[in-house]
Amino acid sequence: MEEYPLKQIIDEQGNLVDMQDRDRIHKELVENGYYHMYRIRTFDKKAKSLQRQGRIGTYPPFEGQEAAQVASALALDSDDWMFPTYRDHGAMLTFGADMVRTFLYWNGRVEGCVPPEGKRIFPAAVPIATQILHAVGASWAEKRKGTDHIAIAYFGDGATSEGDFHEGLNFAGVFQTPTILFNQNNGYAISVPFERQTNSKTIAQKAVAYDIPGARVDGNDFFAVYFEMQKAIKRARTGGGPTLIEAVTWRVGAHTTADDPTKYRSTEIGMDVVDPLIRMERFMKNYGFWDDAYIQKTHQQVEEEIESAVKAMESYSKANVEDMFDYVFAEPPKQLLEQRDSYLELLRGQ
Amino acid sequence: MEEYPLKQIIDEQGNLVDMQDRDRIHKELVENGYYHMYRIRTFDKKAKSLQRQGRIGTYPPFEGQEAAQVASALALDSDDWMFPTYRDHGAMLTFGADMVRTFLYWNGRVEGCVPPEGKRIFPAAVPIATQILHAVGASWAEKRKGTDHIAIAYFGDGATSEGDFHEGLNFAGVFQTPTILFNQNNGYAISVPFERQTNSKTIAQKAVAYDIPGARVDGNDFFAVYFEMQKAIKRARTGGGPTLIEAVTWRVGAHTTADDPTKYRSTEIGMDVVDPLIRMERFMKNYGFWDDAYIQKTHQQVEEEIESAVKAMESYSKANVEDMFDYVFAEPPKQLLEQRDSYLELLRGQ
Amino acid sequence: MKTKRQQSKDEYIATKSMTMIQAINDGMKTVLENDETTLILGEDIGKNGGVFRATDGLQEQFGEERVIDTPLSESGIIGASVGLAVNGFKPIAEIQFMGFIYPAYDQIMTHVSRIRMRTMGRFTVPMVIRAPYGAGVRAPEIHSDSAEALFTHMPGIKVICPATPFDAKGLFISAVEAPDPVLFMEPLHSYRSTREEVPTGHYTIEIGKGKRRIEGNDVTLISWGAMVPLAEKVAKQADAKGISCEVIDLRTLYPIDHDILAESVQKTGRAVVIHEAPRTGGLGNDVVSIINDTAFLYLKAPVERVTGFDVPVPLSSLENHYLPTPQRILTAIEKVMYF
Amino acid sequence: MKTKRQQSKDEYIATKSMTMIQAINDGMKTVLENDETTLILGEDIGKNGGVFRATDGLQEQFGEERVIDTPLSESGIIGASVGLAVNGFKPIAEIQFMGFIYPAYDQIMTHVSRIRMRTMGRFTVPMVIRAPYGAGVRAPEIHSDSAEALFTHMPGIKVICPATPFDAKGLFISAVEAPDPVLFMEPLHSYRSTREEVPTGHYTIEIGKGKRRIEGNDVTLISWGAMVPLAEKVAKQADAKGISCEVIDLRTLYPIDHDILAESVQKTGRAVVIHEAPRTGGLGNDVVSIINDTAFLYLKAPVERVTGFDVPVPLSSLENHYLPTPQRILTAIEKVMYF
Ligand SMILES: Cc1ncc(C[n+]2csc(CCOP(=O)(O)OP(=O)(O)O)c2C)c(N)n1
Ligand SMILES: Cc1ncc(C[n+]2csc(CCOP(=O)(O)OP(=O)(O)O)c2C)c(N)n1
Ligand SMILES: [Mg+2]
Ligand SMILES: [Mg+2]
Repeated sequence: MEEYPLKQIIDEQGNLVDMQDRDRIHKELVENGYYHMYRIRTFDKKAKSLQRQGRIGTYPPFEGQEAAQVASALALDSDDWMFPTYRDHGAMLTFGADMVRTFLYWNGRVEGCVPPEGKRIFPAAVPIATQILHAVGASWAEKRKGTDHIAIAYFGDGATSEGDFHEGLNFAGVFQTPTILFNQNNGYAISVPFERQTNSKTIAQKAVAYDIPGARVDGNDFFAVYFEMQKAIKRARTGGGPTLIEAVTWRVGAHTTADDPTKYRSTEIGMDVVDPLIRMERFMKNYGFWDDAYIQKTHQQVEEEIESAVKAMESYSKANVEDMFDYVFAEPPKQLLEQRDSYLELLRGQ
Repeated sequence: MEEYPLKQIIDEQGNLVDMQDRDRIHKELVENGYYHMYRIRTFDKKAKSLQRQGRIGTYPPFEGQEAAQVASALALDSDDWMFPTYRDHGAMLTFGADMVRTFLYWNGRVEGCVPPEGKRIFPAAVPIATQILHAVGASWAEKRKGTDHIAIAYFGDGATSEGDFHEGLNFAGVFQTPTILFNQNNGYAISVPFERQTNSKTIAQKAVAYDIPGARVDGNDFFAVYFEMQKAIKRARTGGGPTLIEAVTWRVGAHTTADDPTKYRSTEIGMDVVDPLIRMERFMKNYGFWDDAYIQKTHQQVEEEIESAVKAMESYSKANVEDMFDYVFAEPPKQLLEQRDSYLELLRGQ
Repeated sequence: MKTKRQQSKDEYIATKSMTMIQAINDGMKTVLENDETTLILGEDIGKNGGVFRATDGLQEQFGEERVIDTPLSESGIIGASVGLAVNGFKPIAEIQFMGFIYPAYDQIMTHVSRIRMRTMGRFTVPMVIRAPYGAGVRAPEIHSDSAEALFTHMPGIKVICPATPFDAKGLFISAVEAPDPVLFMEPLHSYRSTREEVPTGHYTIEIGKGKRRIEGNDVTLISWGAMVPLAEKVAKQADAKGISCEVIDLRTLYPIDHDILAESVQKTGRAVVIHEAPRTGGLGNDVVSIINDTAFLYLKAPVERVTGFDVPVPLSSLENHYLPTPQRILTAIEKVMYF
Repeated sequence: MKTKRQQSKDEYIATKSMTMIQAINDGMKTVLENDETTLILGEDIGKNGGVFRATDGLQEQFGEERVIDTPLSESGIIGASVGLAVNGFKPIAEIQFMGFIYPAYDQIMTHVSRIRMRTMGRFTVPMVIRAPYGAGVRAPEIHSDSAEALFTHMPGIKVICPATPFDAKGLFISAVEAPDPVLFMEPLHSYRSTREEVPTGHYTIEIGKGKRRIEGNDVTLISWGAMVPLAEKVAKQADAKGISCEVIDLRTLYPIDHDILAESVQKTGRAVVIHEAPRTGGLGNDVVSIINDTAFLYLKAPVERVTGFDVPVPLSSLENHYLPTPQRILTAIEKVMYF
């Protein structure tokens, strides 16, 4: 649909598509963007390697989606709400999630669902598309309180086939909630390519069904995502309601470490997609933002952070059996306490 | 949206909007349309009066929606499939449902769910929007069998807010099923007006989300509905996939006989809507189709049919307790047979 | 936003004769007045006041911001309520009939009931889901389901089902004030069947406590919701035959009050459970288990269950055959008496 | 379209050593070959062969028209299957994990299970819904639910849960050939845990019949799916302690085989039910009721239940604490022995 052209700020060679945008791009933004993309890329690599070594469980890599995740997260304010999926720990880390806990989550630890105090980051939604409604509800609450905080819901291309996607966008439209409906169209839902997920050529055009603004951006272009987010956020904060953003990106690797993509896509597919970090690097070099010293420092700092997070994860206290019982209710039923106590007693007797 | 203008063939005065359409309108179609509209209108009146007298249960009238229901049903072939809601017994009767059984349904009799042998009419869906997927599945089956039969799903404006509406249209789009997605936008979902049901100005535009054809027609214009249906059906039969049709109409009365619309809408609202039967009558008179003798005969015939159907309904054999048990499974579990037998024994003992 | 519920807590200022639906309406009014974080949302609950008039007058009094007509979208209602609840509001969501709760099942099962546990209490979603349930008013298909067992088997949500106007209001207010999500089932058959004196102010009834409605020695009848008046009626009939029945109203279906069951069945040695939902998988089986666990040595006969049959609720012409009847209950009572 | 299943019916031509997942794959191959109305649909079941490889190779062999990748849409899969089934096809729908069946709950509850009854048999929707279930493989959240009790409480659908490769294939073929809808639960924990000789041709196992896996005299252990090997293991441990356990595998969860339970518990006088799902509302309660109904006078001790706790399945680091353990089962066995 010509109504939803793919928006770009920089092309794949890292050149500005429109030189007028040069002024909008400041050093701080560039360095911040590069830093976070490099950071979560390194995290992702580490997580994959830990998984291979059996040091964490099944893990869903986000390689290739760093620009979309970092730019969208950086555009938020710290009081905003984030409702991620299982693949959005890149966005979560950028927005302030704890790295140790993020590793813990992928090691089957419930502590990984708990954000740092004050951070409004929901635990990753596993049932597809369900979190969209939570974001709508939470941002509706902000509107009712009269704040200008917003909520962002992350979801994939596959998620757009679920009923909750539709009910969420419809609610957002009807109640004009300050919600960013942020889609990462990474081309696949496990093995199903986007062309088979829906008959529509774009996800952005689905906004028409709810008469809400929709936009389609190059999700591997950090700046395109960032500026489109800014626009949508501004609209949301000023009473303009929700926006659907389709960030067209690419899942470079497997769906999860348990998945074997060679079963369903040839290795050539996607070879032409330019890595969002390389694109950023090219841009930085093209426009004088590349500073070897800064880069080196950044890399080193990130590596240290990650190593120490892995250490902390691995020396974390053992999973606490009582946690399984103690957080189900604020006012637990007597029978549940009995189940707990008799099980703990049994364990102690061992 | 200008892409989805309201299509009309005749205006409210019964005049052709475009004289070129004159040739498409033949006596048989006009008389058939009038006959069925009058027939189901009379049925509807009778049902309301029976309900008031306590001779049937709660009843959802369709007054005002006769043109949409009759024209859509008449456009079908007898081998096509119909998936109606609780308010579409007008369409069902037109398509060949049994009148006695239709009354029985509204008297709480399961026999009312059973169509005449060979008629592919599903029982009315009560859970909103669920039947859309059934129509998609049944028409998909026709496509797989290589026939040119199609399926029509009826649903209201409120239904478009449910997840199943979305999942149904998405499936229809992906598998290009020969399905007519026939929406009667009658302005209300019980008490909720269309403007509060969704933020989109039309329902037709929701087709964009699935890249399937959408059309918006004056649902009180028998010919507009009929010709749009023909177009969509032809497309479906020839491999062109599904079509979403929004027939803009008006619920003249209460949601059901248990509903009191004065609670939520002023009596003036909708006063300006011209009754679809009057509109047809005007057209017939304007263009020489009105034949007093035919009309009188039709009226008399309809009244007789309905009186005799009411009699048959009221003298129908008593509800059979065994039916409650005997149709749950083809191969009923022993325990269910035991429940059945001991209850029947208890009844006999009374 | 502040809660001013303390102010009026448990001041039984005055009572009024109310039906159950009036008591529930009054309960909503009370919480809307006392706690400005509460809001009501659902289909047709605003202008229309609900298809049963449960929310009658509330939008007028509290405005469209607090009594909100939603689109026709059950998953939407519950999913949005999760977001509202996690962000400081206390949603009271109406599902028009319990048979229409199924589209929201995923949201309730995977989020409403799990968010506290998943986040170790960091995020919580206290909310009340109101749902009229049950057969016997000649409603159309699907409108008459009794789906309690689908929720009592869902760790993380409590389930309440009152039988009288007084209990309905008191338990409703407790549900709203509870820190945990609550499914509040309303026996629509009992909405207008009786009246009772109900305090007009604020009062609560403890969640998780059953109530002995009739004292007796020979057989314990256990039921909830619309089956309670039926059990009471049959208890009187049995009395006339010389069988003394104790009638227990569970009131809370999760967690069930084990103590009241244990105490009663240890006394009577005989029990009959009565519920509307189908027998297989019905909550009656849980009651049998509780009795097995707590009164095994006292039992003089196998526990009997009188329930809906293992069929979907039939269309209305047969619904009275689906529902437990006095005769079936009496037969069961005699069976346990003369085992 | 014709069914040519007769042709090969119950010819045990040859057997092959198979895991459960291979047996299920082979079962699908068998029905796709024998009955051209069958088709398979679900998420990632085509090219990918399913996330567990259950449908591996099937799309290659039978084409995209019969082995169909659908959009990510569980209600869509089941709702479309209703339409396919009513119009001559026999859908075998895969729900990727049982924890993702909830969005389709409405379609199953209000249509799949009711259409035959509502239309007095005019329209029927025979179909099989396959769903891997259960904990113990360190899967992410929601992937490990055991939701059988939500379906055994749903009149109009049968529920099967095999424990071995041989039973899996035979019961699967029976499910496909059944005129009624069937939920076919697959214990994902057992997919590859053992091998067994499985006939390569067509064979069936009667739905609704349990199986005695170990004969014993003192205590009856009742379980299904992934808990059966655990029960067998503990039975051996108990044997070493001088307690003789009979192990019953229910295999069909609706309808449950009352006779096998009655016979066994009348003999042993003691029973322990073992299942993964939470205790409250779990199918274990139905088993207690059946024993209450059929073996009351034989019971020497209250029936014990060893189940998942009344909490959502925890994240994987604690899932082994959630699941029944040999120790918990042994404790229960000793409890009923020395009551
Ligand atoms: C309701 C539900 N159904 C199925 C699944 C299994 N599943 C996990 S991820 C996934 C694909 C999601 O694709 P998409 O939305 O494009 O997100 P991506 O994984 O590409 O980030 C599926 C089918 C699930 N988690 N929830
Ligand atoms: C899933 C579900 N939720 C709620 C209801 C209750 N209900 C019955 S009809 C109706 C309104 C339907 O409105 P619309 O789709 O516009 O159809 P109309 O009644 O106007 O023909 C509602 C809410 C239902 N039947 N099913
Ligand atoms: Mg994707
Ligand atoms: Mg309507």
